[in-house]
Amino acid sequence: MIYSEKVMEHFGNPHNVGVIEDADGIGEVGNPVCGDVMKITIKVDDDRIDDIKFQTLGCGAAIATSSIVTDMAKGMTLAEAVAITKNQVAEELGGLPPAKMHCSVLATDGLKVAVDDYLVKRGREPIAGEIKSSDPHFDPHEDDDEDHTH
Amino acid sequence: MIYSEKVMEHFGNPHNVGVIEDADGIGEVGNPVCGDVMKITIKVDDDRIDDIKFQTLGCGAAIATSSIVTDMAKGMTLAEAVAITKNQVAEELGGLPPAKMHCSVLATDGLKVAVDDYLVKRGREPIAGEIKSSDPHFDPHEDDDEDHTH
Amino acid sequence: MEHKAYLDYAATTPTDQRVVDAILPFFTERYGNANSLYALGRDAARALEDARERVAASIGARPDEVIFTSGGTESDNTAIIGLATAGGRATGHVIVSAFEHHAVLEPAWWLGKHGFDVTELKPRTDGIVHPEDLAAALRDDTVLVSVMHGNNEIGTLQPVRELAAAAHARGALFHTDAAQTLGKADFDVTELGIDAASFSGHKIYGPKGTGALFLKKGVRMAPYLMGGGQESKRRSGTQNVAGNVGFATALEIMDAERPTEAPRLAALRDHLVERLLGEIHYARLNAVDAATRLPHIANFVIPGVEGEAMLLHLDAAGIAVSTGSACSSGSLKPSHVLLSIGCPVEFAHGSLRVSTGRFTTEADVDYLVEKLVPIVERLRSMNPLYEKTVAELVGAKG
Amino acid sequence: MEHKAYLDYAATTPTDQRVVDAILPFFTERYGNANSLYALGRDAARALEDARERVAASIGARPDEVIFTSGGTESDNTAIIGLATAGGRATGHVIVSAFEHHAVLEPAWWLGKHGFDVTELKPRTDGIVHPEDLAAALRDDTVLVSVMHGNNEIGTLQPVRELAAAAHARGALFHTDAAQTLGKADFDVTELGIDAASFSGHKIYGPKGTGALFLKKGVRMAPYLMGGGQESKRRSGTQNVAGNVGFATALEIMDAERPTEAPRLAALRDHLVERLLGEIHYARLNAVDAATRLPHIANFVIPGVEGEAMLLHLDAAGIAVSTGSACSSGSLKPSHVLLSIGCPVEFAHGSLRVSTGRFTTEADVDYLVEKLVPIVERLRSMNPLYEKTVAELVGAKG
Ligand SMILES: Cc1ncc(COP(=O)(O)O)c(C=O)c1O
Ligand SMILES: Cc1ncc(COP(=O)(O)O)c(C=O)c1O
Repeated sequence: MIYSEKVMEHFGNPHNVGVIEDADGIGEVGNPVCGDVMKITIKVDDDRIDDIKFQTLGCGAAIATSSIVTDMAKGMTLAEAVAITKNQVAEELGGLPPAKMHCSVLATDGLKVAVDDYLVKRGREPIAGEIKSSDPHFDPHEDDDEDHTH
Repeated sequence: MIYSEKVMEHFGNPHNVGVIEDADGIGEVGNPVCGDVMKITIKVDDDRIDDIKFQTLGCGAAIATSSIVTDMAKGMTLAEAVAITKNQVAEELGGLPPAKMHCSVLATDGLKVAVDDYLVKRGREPIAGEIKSSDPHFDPHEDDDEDHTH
Repeated sequence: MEHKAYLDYAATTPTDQRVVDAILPFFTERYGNANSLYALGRDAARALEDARERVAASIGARPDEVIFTSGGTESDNTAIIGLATAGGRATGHVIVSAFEHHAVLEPAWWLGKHGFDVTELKPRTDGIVHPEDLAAALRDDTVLVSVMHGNNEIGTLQPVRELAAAAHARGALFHTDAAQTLGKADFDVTELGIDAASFSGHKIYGPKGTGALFLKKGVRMAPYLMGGGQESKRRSGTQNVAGNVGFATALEIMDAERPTEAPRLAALRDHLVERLLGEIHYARLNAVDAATRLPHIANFVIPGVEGEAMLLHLDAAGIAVSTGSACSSGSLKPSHVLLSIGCPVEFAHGSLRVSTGRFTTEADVDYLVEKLVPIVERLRSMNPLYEKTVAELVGAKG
Repeated sequence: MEHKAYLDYAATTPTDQRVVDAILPFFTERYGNANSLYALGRDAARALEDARERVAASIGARPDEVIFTSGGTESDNTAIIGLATAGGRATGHVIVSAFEHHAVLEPAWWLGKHGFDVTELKPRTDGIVHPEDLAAALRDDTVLVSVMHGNNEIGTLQPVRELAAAAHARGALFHTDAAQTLGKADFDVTELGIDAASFSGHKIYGPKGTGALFLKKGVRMAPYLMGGGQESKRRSGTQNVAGNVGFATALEIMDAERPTEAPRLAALRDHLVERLLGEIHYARLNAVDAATRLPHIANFVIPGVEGEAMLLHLDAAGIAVSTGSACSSGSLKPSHVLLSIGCPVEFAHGSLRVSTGRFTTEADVDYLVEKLVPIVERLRSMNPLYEKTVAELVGAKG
């Protein structure tokens, strides 16, 4: 399984790492038992994402997708941000190995949860819908071949 | 499967090849369907094998065992000749591959049939007993590994 | 001994020096495990996938349709058992031709002992499995048909495309053992319309212990070697990167040289047949009526001699050939291939397979005939039944 | 990047140059098929039998008890399925330890789906399968027990002799997967009293795609690869003479160097454990209580980091290690080995296996620790749950 150059770039030097202390919205998804946990904090201004930071415990793809999704979302309207799909994330990274596609779901999910958190805190209607934060949201892929330690 | 040097010597330059025209006894064993046929002709003098010749259609071991058994039998009494065992033949050749042990039976059988043929023709009792000439007389060996063409 | 002539290329081939050169870096430098994530592993994975793409390109397949194995035998075992038992299937009808290599026959027999019904379909005396005969043998419950592309003993090429179509018409999968044909005859999986095919590296100047299995995308197969899930879960075991690179390189050389090599070998074969039949009485070419045959294999029956004895005498003259006589097995059973095409048992014991290859010259072939003539004479003179045999042969002819 | 450190010898090893030298003649010169009768074939057969004798001598077996295979996976598959189903047996009880390699587990599961009853026996938290536990799991109908000699992830050495005795006391056969231990720990089949054992060439500086199976004389086993009947009918397929010679040569080198190499690697390991545990907070050595362990493997849990991320950062520093985290599989399942010894799932994701070998120096190990410390710090700083994790760890300690 080989990562694209873009994935390795974002993994090696992830953008927007950290926590916004006085965040307007917080999204936390994943589960340490699954090995992937992501926390996104956002600052919102005029329904646009003004600032965004993430923390991720996870594999190379999890970190890279977290990094790219924050890049993508920064400056977007909330509606645009929650519309980002896992395939767009993967595309932006020059592709992901099939077995890693679920990581891009983690990133988009984190973003959605943060946006809805912001909206709900403001007493508004959530727009992203319910995210089961511990659900890995993917079909175990048939075509991966790195199952075991040798 | 590798033949001993002695087998290869006898195979390459077999002793006592041919047919004694006015033979006293003739032994023909084997079967072309099995791939092994041996004919032994003997001259007998005073119940001793005075001369002996063979013809053999068969594999390297069949030819080598034919050759060595005629060497061994020459000069022996009839009783001694029919007492030659397949193991003695194999030993005399420095061993035979397990899958080839049946060939030494062919050679001793041929000799036995020739001796009995001589005795019966003289109105005497056969001493070797009945040989089923088409019976390969061996247990297909479990330990051979050259079954098939590659 | 002055001259040496290796004429058993169908048994195995030397590894081409260019293949060795391609392999070498993978021993001491590029030695990563292709399943490891770090640079050395990724490098190995890239080399492996590159080899896969090259094999796929040669046979007209997609890279993910190529599974690397340890050789023709493993590929055959995997295909026969894996296709028949895919998805947990435990019953059904399987057809294999009667002159398959034992690497196909034995797994078929295994299936026969484990719930499946197995038919051994006979080729005709021309050494060809005729599509009409397959059509007649197919049943509604036939799940798998396996007929080899080229026979390893008699060199006949089978009408695989028509056979596969016949199998498919009745809903059965079709596998072909192409160990003897890959690189030696045109082989395109799409054109042939097959579901699976077996290949062996050491028959094409690649390393021993290498091979591949073509498995058409979407065709279900139970993996045979199970474990770490390598080869997309279809064949476990740490991949032999060096060997697979060698296999791919060997195949590319075969493909590049075939346009000149195939006609060269066919001409050598025709020359051999003409000389040998001309100089050895009663000798016959097996499967003489075959419409299609491989360029590199000729199989003769030489009545009145036994194969191993002939082979050993030729060996003493520095000549390497093989014989279908299986006297060496202790079973006294002659070649099942020759018997399947109607060769009488007593003649099958005197068969001679000559197979040529990259380094064979006309001088080699001439040297064989030259040495063979007196050997046959000598062995016949030692055969107590030779006169009877000749009488029968002449009688049969008259 | 100045320094490079390959620290994944348990995954695979470079082929030793001396092994390559021993192999080379078999590609282009001594290329005969070991089953052919003529001189070139006999030469190959002699080389093959010589290799077999050398392997047999190393493990205290008879030459005819050694079967060459394509690797550890094939050996394991053959042993598990071949021993269980010998003589056509279709039912019975099979015990395998829960932390076997998948090359053993998968065939055991296959048996479980085909009429057999399979027990996965857990090791204790010390990473050892205790003979009392095996004794308790054995039944009157147990036909086969398989417990690996040395675990490939955590490096614990199993009491195979006692385990085999326990199995035999109840009439069961005993197989051990020695892929990780051959050449690295004492291994004598008679002393261990085992019926079968699996070996892999690429773990001992031999070529990938090579291996062997020890099968005790008189023990019945159904062959797994079927066909031409090579390896005394126990493993079909044209033998990889070059590879087998390489395997034997590699093993001889292991044996010759072990007296100095084993203590050297054990000292390196102890040095690594001390430094790593000293410099990385909360790091733990897995199976720390094991009474016996291999000299070349150390497995750590580093709470608060994920294995693959750690591995990729180390890779960027030129360091090759492995992780039990199987995030890469898409299954999100962490190492079954770590779970079997009671490692919590969330920590199993952060495991680090360091395995050393012939070319490892103390500088490599020091370099690893030096690079690892900031990587762990950085990853922990990116972990949204790290503070919570530490609180839990400290709580658990207190
Ligand atoms: C037609 C055919 N199938 C299968 C095989 C077996 O291949 P391998 O020797 O690579 O196991 C051979 C050669 O031995 C063969 O000629
Ligand atoms: C313990 C163990 N068994 C079996 C295997 C499989 O061996 P191979 O890679 O030769 O198929 C390995 C290594 O991958 C191993 O570590």
